[in-house]
Amino acid sequence: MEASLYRMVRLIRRFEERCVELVRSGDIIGGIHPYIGQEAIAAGVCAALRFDDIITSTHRGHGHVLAKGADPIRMLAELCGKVTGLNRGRGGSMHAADFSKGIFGANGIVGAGGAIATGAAWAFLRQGGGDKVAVSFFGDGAVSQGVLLEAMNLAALWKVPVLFVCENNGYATTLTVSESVAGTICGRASAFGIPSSTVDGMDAAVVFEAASAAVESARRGEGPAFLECLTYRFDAHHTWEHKARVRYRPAEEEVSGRLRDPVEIAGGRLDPAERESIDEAIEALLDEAVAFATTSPAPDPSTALDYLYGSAVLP
Amino acid sequence: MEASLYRMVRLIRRFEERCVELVRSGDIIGGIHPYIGQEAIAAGVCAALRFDDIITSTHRGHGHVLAKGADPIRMLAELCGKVTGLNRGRGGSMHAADFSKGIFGANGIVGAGGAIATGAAWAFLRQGGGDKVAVSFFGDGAVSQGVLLEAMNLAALWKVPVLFVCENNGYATTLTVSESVAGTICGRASAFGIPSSTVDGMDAAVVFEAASAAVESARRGEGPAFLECLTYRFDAHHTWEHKARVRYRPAEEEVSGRLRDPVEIAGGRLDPAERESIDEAIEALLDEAVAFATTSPAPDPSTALDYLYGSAVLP
Amino acid sequence: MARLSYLKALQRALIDEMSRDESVFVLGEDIRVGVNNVTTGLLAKFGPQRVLDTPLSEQGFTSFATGAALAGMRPVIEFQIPSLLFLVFEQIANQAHKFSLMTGGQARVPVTYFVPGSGSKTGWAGQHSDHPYGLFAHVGVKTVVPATPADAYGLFVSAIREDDPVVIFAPAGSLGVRDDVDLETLSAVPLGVGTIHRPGSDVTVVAVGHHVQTALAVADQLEGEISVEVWDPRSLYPFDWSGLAESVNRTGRLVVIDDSNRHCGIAGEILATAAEQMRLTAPPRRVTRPSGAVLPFALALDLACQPDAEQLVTAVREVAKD
Amino acid sequence: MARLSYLKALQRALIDEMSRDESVFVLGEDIRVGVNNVTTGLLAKFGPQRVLDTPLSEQGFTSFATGAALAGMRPVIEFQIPSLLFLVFEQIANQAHKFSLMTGGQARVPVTYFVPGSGSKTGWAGQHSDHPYGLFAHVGVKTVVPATPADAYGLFVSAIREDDPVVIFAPAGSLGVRDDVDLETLSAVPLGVGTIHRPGSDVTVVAVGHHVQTALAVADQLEGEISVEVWDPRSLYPFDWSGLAESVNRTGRLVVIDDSNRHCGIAGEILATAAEQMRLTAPPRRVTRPSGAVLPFALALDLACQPDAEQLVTAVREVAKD
Ligand SMILES: Cc1ncc(C[n+]2csc(CCOP(=O)(O)OP(=O)(O)O)c2C)c(N)n1
Ligand SMILES: Cc1ncc(C[n+]2csc(CCOP(=O)(O)OP(=O)(O)O)c2C)c(N)n1
Ligand SMILES: [Mg+2]
Ligand SMILES: [Mg+2]
Repeated sequence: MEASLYRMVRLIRRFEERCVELVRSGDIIGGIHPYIGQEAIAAGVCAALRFDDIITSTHRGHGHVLAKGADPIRMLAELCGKVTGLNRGRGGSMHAADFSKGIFGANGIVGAGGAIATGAAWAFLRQGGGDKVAVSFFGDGAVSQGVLLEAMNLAALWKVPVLFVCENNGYATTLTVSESVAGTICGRASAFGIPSSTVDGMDAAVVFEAASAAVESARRGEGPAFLECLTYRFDAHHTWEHKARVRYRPAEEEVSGRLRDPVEIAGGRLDPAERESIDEAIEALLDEAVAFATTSPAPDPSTALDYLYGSAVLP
Repeated sequence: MEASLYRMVRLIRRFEERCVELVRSGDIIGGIHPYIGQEAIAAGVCAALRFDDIITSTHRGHGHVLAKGADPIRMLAELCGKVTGLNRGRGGSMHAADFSKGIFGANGIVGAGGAIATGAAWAFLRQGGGDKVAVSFFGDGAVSQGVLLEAMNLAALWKVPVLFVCENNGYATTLTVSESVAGTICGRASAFGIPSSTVDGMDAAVVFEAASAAVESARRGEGPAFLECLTYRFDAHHTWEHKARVRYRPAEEEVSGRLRDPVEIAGGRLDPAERESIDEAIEALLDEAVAFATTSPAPDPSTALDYLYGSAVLP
Repeated sequence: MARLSYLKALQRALIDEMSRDESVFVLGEDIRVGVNNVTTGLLAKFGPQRVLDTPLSEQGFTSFATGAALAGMRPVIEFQIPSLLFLVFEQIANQAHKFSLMTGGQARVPVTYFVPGSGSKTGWAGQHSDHPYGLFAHVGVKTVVPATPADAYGLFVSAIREDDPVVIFAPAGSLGVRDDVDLETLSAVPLGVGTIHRPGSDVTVVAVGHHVQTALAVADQLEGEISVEVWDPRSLYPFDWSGLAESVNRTGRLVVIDDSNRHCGIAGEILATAAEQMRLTAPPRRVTRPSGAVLPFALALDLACQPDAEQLVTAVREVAKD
Repeated sequence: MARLSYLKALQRALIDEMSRDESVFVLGEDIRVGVNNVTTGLLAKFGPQRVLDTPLSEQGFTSFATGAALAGMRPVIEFQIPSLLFLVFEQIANQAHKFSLMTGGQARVPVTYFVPGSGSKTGWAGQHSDHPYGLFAHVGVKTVVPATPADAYGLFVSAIREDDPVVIFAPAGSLGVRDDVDLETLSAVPLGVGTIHRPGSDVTVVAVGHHVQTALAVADQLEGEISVEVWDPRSLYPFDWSGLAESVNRTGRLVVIDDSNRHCGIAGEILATAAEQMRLTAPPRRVTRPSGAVLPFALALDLACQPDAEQLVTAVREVAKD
C-alpha cells in the first residue's frame, strides 16, 4: 500500500508539472488549475475505492481523475484537445471524465458534483445487488454553495452511500476560509446529522485510513460521511496567475505551507531504491504521454457538434 | 402588551377567515395559503419590531403583512385584485407588500426572502446612523433551500442584523419535517455559528419575548439570530384543498394540533370585556375592509404593464 | 373510443413507462399525494422507491436526477411551478445538457422535467404564471408542449425514452382538454415532428400548447372568409422546420400564436426561419405575451397579458389581406 | 485624445459611479484582488465596505443585492463566468425583475449584473463559454452588450444609474479593443439606442458585441463590391427598433451576426421584427452559433461553433444578390 500510495502521489505531481510546462508551451490551451500540493487526498481517498465505485470531481480535477484510474496517456491527450483524449478532445481540463472507470467527470462549476454523486449513489442502492459508493470531491469554497448543502440533506435523509470530501486548502481562489465560511466546515455536515472528521490531507496514508473507514460505513448502509482534509495548494489557483502575478497569500505562508510535502511524506516511507524505480517508471510513462498527446491529431472542425445529443436528432 | 398581542392574533385569524369566505365567493381568485393557527408567530415577532425595521414574508404571508402594520383594508383590496390594494392589484396574496411600512413583500418562492432580508439589513448597517433590523419569515420547508442556507452564511460572516424566523408547522405542503429535514432545524443555524432557540409558536407572548431578545442582540451589533417557532397549521396548505380533499395528516393529529389555539391562549389573558370590545372593533374593521375590497374598482386592462420598469423605457 | 382527458393521458404515459421500464422513477414535491393529479395513485402502484417525495431542494434533486441518470436510471421530475425551472436552470442547461458533448459521448442524461400547469393558472400572479419554454429551446434542451391528450401521452412517453434531457410543459390551459381517443392507438409521438390539426389554404397559423384550441376556434370562426391551416409544432426544439415549410410554402402566409414573452421567444424564431427560408407572400405576424411581461395578479390584467382569439383574428385578417 | 482600452473603460465607469454616488458598491468573487482586471485597485480607493468579496454563494449574494437595492443601495455584481448567471436565474428573472410590477411600483431594484469576459475565452470549454444574453432579453431584464471602449463606459454608467436590474455582458472578444477617445467626452450612453459604426447603402449588418469588429472588417473587405452598413444595437433589450428600421428601410437587406445560439436568440428576434415591420427586399440572414451549441474544448471545434468573418461575407453576398 505504501508503494502504491507513493506512486499515485508522485504520478499526480509529475503529471501536473508536465501540464504546467505544456501550458507554457501552448500545447494546453486555456490553462489548468494545478493540483500540486493536494495529491495525498486524491491518492488516499481513491485507494479506498473499488473499480466500480464512482467519483465526481472539480475544476482542480486531474488528481482525482488519475487516482480513480484514468489512463494518464489519454488524460494528457484530452488536456491537449486531441481526438485520442478521454473525452475525444471535447472536455479538456475542467471536464475530463472516464465513465468506464467510474469517473463522472471534473466539473467547471464549484459545488456541482455533490448532488450528482448523491444521485448516482442512490441509484446504486436502487439497482441492488452491490455495495457501491460514490465520492464527491470539492474545495473549501464549495461549502458555501446552496446546491451542495441541499445534496448533503438529501444524502442524509435517504441514507445514501456517498462520501463528501472537502479539500480545505485555505483559499477559494483569493478568498480565505475564514472570510468565506461562517462556523466550521465540518459544522455543515453536522447540521444534517452526517458524521465528519478532519484529517491531515498531506499524508496519503492518513487520508486513506480515514476514507476507508468512511467508505466502509457507507457500504454497510450507514449513509453518507464527510471528510475534511487539510492541505495547501503549492502552485497558483490557475496557471493564468503565472503571468498575472496577483498577490493574496502572505509570502511566509507560502513557504510554511509547502514544508510538509505529500510527495516527501509518502516517499519517505519507501526504500530509496524502490522510490527511484517508481519515479523512473513514472517519467517513462509521462514521456510517452507527452509524446502521444502532442502528436495525436486534433478533432476535425466538421465534427464540432458530434455527441451534442444522445439521440441523433438534428434540431 | 397582552391586549395588543391578542388584538393582532385575533385580527389575523378573522382576516383569514374572511379571506376563506371570499375565496369561496369568488372575490379572491387563485386562492390563499391561510395563516390560521400560526398567528402568534407573526404577532409576537412583529411586536418586537419598530416601524422602521423590515420584514420579508412567504406564500403564507397575510399574518406577517398585517402584523408589521399594513392597513387591513388596503390589504384585503389587494387580495381582491383592486386598484385600491396595497400593490394596486398587481400582487395578490403571494406578493402583498407595503414598503412604506417596511414590508418587503410576501414571496411566491419558498426560501427566497432570507437573502433579501440579509441584504436589506446589511444596507442598514452601511447607511449608518441607526440600529434597524430585518426579519425573514419562512417555513420548515424552506430550510432545505440552498439560497436560504447561503444567506445564513453571509449573514453570519458579515454580522448582519437579521433575524431568521422558521415557522415549523410540521409540514411542507404534504411532506413532514422528518421526511424533509435531516438533522435539526436549529442545527442549520449552528452550522453557521448563528445562535438559535426553539420556542412555543402558539403563545404570542412567548414568541414576543424570544424575538425581543434576538432583535435586541442584533441591534447591539451581535449579528444574526435564528428562532424556530413550533406551530400547527389549522387549515389547508392552500384553499384548493377545500375542494380537492387530499389526505396527508392523521385525523387525530389534526385534532390534537388544534388543541392549543393562539387566539385562546392570548385571549385567555384578557379581561372578557376587554376581549369582547377588541373583537367587536375587529369585526367592524373587517366589515369595512370587505365592503371596500368588494366595491373598489378593478384595474383597467390597458394598464396591464404599468410599473413593469422603474425607468419608463418602452422596450 | 374512450373520452380521455389531457391530465389522465399524462398519468397514463407515466404509468405505462414505469411499468415497462424498471429504471424509470418519478421524483418531486408532494407527488405521493399527487397534488397536481398526475402522480396520484402511483405510490400505491410502484412504492416509495420509485415515487420519491423530495424536500424543497430543487437544485439538489435536479442534479441528483442527473447523477441517477448517469448511473443508468431514467428519472422524471415533476415541478410544481414553471418558475422553479429558473431555480434549476444551471443544473439543466449547464450540467445535464452538456454532459453528452463534453464527455465526447461517454455519458447520457435521460431525465424528463415535467411541469403540469405551466402558464397562467389565473390569480397565481407574477411568480407562478410563466411560460419559459423558449429559454430551454435557446440553450438547446429538448422542449415539448403537447396540445392534445394523445400528444400529451405520446410526447411524455417519448421524452422519458429519449436519451437526452427533455422538458415537457403541460399548459394550465390544456389540462382540461378531453378528446375521444382509441386507447389502443395511443403511442409514442416522436420529438421534432409537427402536426396539422386542421388543414387550410390561405394562412398557416402556428399554435403552441393550449393556443391550438384558440387557433381551432378562430379557424372555425373565419370559415368561409379565410381558410386557416392550424399547425402545431409539438416540439419547440428540435423543431419540425420541413413540416412547417410544407405548410407555409403552400399558404404563403404565417401567423404564430404563442403564450410566451415576445422578445426572443419561439414565435420570433418561427418568423425568422420562415423569413430566411420559406416563401412568404405577406409579412408574417405573431400574437404573444408582451416583451418582458410579468403577469399581474388582477384578472383583467392577467388576461390582458395573454394572447387571445381576438388578437389572432386580427392578425390572420391582416396577413390575409396583404 | 487618449488611447483607452475597453477594460479600462469599464473600470473607469465603475470608479466614476462609485465616486459620484455613495450608494453604489460592488460585490463578487475575488474582486478585491481583481482577478478580472476591472475592480483592481478599487479596494484601496473605496474600502472593504464598498468592495465586497463574497463566498461562492451566487444565489445568496444575488438576492442579497436585491435586498440592499430595495433598501436604497445600488449594487453592482461581478460574475466570473457567464454560466453563473444560470445559477442565479431565479434570483434575477423571478425576484429582482418582478418586484416593480408585482408591488405596483412601490419597489425599485437598481442592480447591475456584470460579466467581464463572456463568450468563449478559448480553451475554457463547455461550461465557461456561453453567451446567454438572449435569456435575459426574453424574460425582460434589460440587457446590454457594449462593443467599444466608449460604449463600455457609457452603457456601464447607464446600467448603474438605471432604476431596474440590468445585465451587462462584456465579451471576451472585446476586452482588448482600444480606441482613441477624448476622455472628456465619455458619458452615459442611454439604453435602447443603437448606433451606426459605419454607414452603407446596400446591406444592413447588425452586429452584437465583439462581432462589431468582425462586421467592420468584413465591410472593409467588401468595399467596392457591396456597401455595408454596420449597425450595433448596444442594448438587446430594450431594443432600438426605430433605429434599426431607419437603416433596414434604407438598405432593404439585413444580415445579423451574433455569438449566441441560433434558436430563439437575439438574431432571430431581429429577423422576425424586420420581417413583420420593415421593408425587406431580400430574405434576411443570420450568422450565429449553431442551435443548442455547447462549446467543445479543442480549439478547432470551439472556433467552429462561433460565427466568423467568412460566414458573414457569404451571408452578405447572398442577401446582396437576391
Ligand atoms: C459556482 C461557481 N462560482 C465561481 C466559480 C469560479 N471559481 C472557480 S474555482 C473557484 C474557487 C474555488 O475554491 P475551492 O472550492 O476552495 O477550490 P480550490 O480552487 O481551492 O481547489 C472559483 C471562485 C465557479 N467555477 N463556480
Ligand atoms: C422553491 C419552491 N419550491 C416549491 C414551491 C411550491 N410550494 C409552495 S409552498 C410549499 C410548501 C412550503 O412549506 P413550508 O416552507 O413548511 O411553509 P408552509 O406552507 O408550511 O407555511 C411548496 C412546496 C415553491 N413555492 N417554491
Ligand atoms: Mg480551496
Ligand atoms: Mg411548513
